[in-house]
Amino acid sequence: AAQGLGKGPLVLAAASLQEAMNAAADRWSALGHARPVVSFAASSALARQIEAHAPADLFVSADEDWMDDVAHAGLLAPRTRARLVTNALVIVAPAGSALRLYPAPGFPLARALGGGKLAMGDPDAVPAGRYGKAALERLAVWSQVQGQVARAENVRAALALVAHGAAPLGIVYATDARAEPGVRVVGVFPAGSHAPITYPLARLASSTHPDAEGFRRFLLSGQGKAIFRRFGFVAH
Amino acid sequence: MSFDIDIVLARGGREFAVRVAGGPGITALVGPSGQGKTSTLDAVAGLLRPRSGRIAVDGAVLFDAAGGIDLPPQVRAAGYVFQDLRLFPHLSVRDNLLFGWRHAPAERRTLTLEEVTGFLDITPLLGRRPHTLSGGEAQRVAIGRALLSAPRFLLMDEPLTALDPARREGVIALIARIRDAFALPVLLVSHQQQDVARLADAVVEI
Amino acid sequence: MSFDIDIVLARGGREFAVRVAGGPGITALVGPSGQGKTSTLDAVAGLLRPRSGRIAVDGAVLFDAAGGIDLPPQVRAAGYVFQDLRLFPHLSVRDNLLFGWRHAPAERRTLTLEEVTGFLDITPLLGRRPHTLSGGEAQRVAIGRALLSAPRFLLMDEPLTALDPARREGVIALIARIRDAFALPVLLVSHQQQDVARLADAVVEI
Amino acid sequence: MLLSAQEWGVVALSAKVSGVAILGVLPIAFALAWALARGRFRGRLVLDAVVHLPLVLPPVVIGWMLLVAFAPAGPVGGWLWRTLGVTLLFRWTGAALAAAIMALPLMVRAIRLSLEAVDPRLEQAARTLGAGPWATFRQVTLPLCAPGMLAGAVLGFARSLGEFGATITFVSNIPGETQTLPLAIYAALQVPGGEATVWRLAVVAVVLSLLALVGSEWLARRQGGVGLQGGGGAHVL
Amino acid sequence: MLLSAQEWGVVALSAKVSGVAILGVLPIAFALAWALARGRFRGRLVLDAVVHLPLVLPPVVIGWMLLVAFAPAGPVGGWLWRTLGVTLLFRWTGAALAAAIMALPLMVRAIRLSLEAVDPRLEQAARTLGAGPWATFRQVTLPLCAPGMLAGAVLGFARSLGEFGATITFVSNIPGETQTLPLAIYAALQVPGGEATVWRLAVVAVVLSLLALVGSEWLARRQGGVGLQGGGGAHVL
Ligand SMILES: Nc1ncnc2c1ncn2[C@@H]1O[C@H](COP(=O)(O)OP(=O)(O)OP(=O)(O)O)[C@@H](O)[C@H]1O
Ligand SMILES: Nc1ncnc2c1ncn2[C@@H]1O[C@H](COP(=O)(O)OP(=O)(O)OP(=O)(O)O)[C@@H](O)[C@H]1O
Ligand SMILES: [Mg+2]
Ligand SMILES: [Mg+2]
Repeated sequence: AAQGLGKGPLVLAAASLQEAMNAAADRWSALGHARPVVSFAASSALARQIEAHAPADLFVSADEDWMDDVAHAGLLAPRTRARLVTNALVIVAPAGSALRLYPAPGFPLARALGGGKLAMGDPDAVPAGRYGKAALERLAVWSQVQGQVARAENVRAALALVAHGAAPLGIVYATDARAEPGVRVVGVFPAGSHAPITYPLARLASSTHPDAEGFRRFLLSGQGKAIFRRFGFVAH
Repeated sequence: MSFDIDIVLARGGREFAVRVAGGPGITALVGPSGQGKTSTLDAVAGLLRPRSGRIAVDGAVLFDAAGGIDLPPQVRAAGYVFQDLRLFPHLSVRDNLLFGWRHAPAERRTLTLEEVTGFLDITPLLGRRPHTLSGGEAQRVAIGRALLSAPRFLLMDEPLTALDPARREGVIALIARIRDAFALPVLLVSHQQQDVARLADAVVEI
Repeated sequence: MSFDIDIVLARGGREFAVRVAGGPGITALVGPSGQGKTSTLDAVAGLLRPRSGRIAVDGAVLFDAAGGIDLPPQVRAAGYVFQDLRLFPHLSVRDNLLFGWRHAPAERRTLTLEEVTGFLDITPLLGRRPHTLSGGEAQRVAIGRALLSAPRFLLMDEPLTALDPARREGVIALIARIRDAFALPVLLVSHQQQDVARLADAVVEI
Repeated sequence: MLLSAQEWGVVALSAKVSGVAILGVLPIAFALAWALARGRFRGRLVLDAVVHLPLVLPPVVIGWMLLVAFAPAGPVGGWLWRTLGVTLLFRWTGAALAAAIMALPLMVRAIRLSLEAVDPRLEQAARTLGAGPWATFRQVTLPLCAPGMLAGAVLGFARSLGEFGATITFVSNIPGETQTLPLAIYAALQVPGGEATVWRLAVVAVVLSLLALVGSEWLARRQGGVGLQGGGGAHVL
Repeated sequence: MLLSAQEWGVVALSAKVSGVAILGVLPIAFALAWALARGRFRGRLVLDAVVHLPLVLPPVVIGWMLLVAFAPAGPVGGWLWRTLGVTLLFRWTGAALAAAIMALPLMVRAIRLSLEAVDPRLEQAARTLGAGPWATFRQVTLPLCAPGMLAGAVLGFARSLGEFGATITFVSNIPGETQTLPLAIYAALQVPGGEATVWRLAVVAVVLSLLALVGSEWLARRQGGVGLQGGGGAHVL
């Protein structure tokens, strides 16, 4: 289906993967293949497009829920779903901050906020927000800061709120915090405080591009995962 | 009989019964302000549907409530000089003058642009837009537009009001000539008794 | 001298030199179409700035190019009956009539709404919107609006064209009365020689 | 159709934010329309382009610009905070500001269109009748522009009701404070199976805008079609 | 300001998508404006509300509705595919459709405003001069509406240039096919340190809309202000 677009397979990928996925696509094309065409958007939008039978080859979601949704609709090629990478959740503050937080049960997040807002993805909508809320609940501080949460449209927007001093603290992915000069990581959530943050990958049942499976395997290969590690993702 | 009108008009909640049986030539319609002269002309042109009655011009029935006849305005081919002129603001004077001419069948076109603009003394205005015209200039353009539309009859609603005496003479002569040369029936509304006296073959009080 | 005008006007690329030295009372401005009569009235009202010259009415200087005087229109207090009427479409006839009256200082208000509408025979129209008026009705409303604005002088650009003979008589009598009762200078544009003859104390050819 | 108490709160907030935005921005839109329609100054085209900015740029970018400007450290936000002790960040007032800015170009255009159709001869007539420039403006120009103002207000209100990108970026999505209808709808859309909520809230938004439409039609009728229709925009005869 | 070849492609695509959208939707907008301004049918208000929908609902919802309707299994998409073998999904034509729909309400309002200002007496005059209803429409009504059409086209073009939410939801974000300027800006916003790119692309969008503005002013002037100004919307005298 995707050949009509001219070149490589069409990959629908969560927006937070943009840099890493582009780098992977470049590498793949350097290996002599047609460069995959990658469309970055919110996982929800991409999943709906797949469910509308839009012709695409691969889907990389920012959370398991939307991948499940697509799977339930019977739109994944059998036995092609795999975990591509995982991510970590961190607390950031504006770059000038000297704060240091150790997320543990009952840690003094409310005091650190000092009445300001806690910027994070919308806990009802954005995956990063859901993970963040789960972690704060697990650490029994959610009820203290609940009223101070500024729900952003996506992680990047939450990051911008902190970078511009609109919020003293924010919860974002480690990958996003890495390259933003306006913020500093002041705390890392222990892996056990939330469900694993995974980016599942699968080939779509409608995929017809001959390179699709090859690129999927490349992404999951050691070479592919190394690229993602370069951008701060965790991949084994 | 050129104009054979027997209608009841309704406008603004009032009713007007109008009866005109004009002879050949120019029929003047006179009467006090607000008594339905313009409304009558609108009805003859096909712009206002009478409540009831019948309108015929030169034997051709334009409207007949009983017979279910109501010709659309573009078929009636009235050469209507409106009391409020209604020049097209988006067109030059030339295009205003030729608007009706272009819609007329070639065989009915009896006058040329040059003749009409010459007679009406508006040749220098051809490239202008209507909103730049003086009152008398605009009125002459409106007359010219009606004459050039190859009309089957003329409806003239106070066509001379803004004209200076010399031009008034010219236009009166022109109207008389057209009536005679082409046997065109004319229904003229005017408050000026001397104009009516000079032009009209018949006078109808409304 | 009521009107003391000596100006050069520029409109549409042409220049008009206009000189009016009217006596007291009504000064008629006559001349062929397109020669600058309306433009002159616009200049006296303050709507068109002359190239050069001087305009005074009843000794008060309204414009003087050399002296750097150019009073804004609302201060000049002209009672201007426009050739194109210019009734306010968003206001009822009553509010049109009272528009100037409401802006006039109380001590200068000499006429009442009842007097004016009675004289002009427009009392039944007070609740109407301008676009529902006939030609003659609209013209009388425009005259009434100018009279009610407590003017220092009147500018009347063909104010009688759409009136039937009886109403014409009434308006002529009204204008004459106002001139006499309030010593109001009037500058009248008209193409009707008999109106000019009956009303004008002085005639200026343009 | 039944809404939860919380959803009713969202609806009320949306109506408040949009209403305040439109009423607040109407005079500004009028002033801009006036300058663009009547002004003959240098930089008119630049002003015109600036007015169109909120349309041309993706809303998120506008929200981001607002954030930068109104953040406590930003140029405007810092000043507001120091002098008035006010911040728009995370406040419904900020949502109203975002909505107003997004609605502005639509309102300016509609008003300008009406303004350009006003016959200057009527304004001249008012002047000769003793009305100064300001009275002429209020009693002639403004009422003759009513159709454009009304159209602009309806268009702007509708646009405000639908405003999402700039709002969430600028004031984020805080239930009870900045969570307007589109933000609630967006949240519902992000969750698998949230479609039913989306539909319910969408219908509410449509009903709200329908109310605004009905109100505007009623107002237009009450003015008796000041419009140019019939009145000819000019004068009778 | 230098753009990369790929960025030039984005700009060209944006111009194409917006241009096609506006030209394509103009007649439809005119027909709707006509029906709303002149029609006296039942359901006028409902039609009015439907026209406003793309403003009132968040763009993402509109995009989702388009997706559902134009999916191969959807009501419209299925029909298109079976009869014409065409799909809009993931195609620039789909982006143009989304842009057109988002621009529609703005265009309808502007045109309607102009249409309501057309003096029906001029149309009557045309009829007596031998022009049938269609000729009257083409030679009188349409040119007198030119200011509204132009304003609507400019407004719509600007709106199309900025369209993001409906587009990305409907046709995704495919470089070279559906990645218009706002989508490219979104992409840049997702990358740490992408602000410089955001600014660059934003400036390009503004320049594009400025070109449209200049073009429209030029057109308006060429028509010699057909506008109602001066012409009074009516008739001389
Ligand atoms: N749209 C309208 N609504 C209400 N009344 C109207 C409307 N149009 C005209 N009229 C009224 O109908 C009557 C007849 O109008 P018409 O224009 O036919 O008069 P007329 O004889 O031409 O007068 P005039 O000599 O003053 O031009 C007038 O009293 C006028 O006020
Ligand atoms: N806006 C304009 N642009 C160009 N020319 C104009 C404009 N307004 C008026 N004119 C021209 O200026 C001249 C004087 O116009 P004016 O209206 O003063 O004439 P007038 O003496 O009142 O004529 P009439 O008796 O026909 O009303 C006319 O030739 C007219 O065509
Ligand atoms: Mg009449
Ligand atoms: Mg004149």
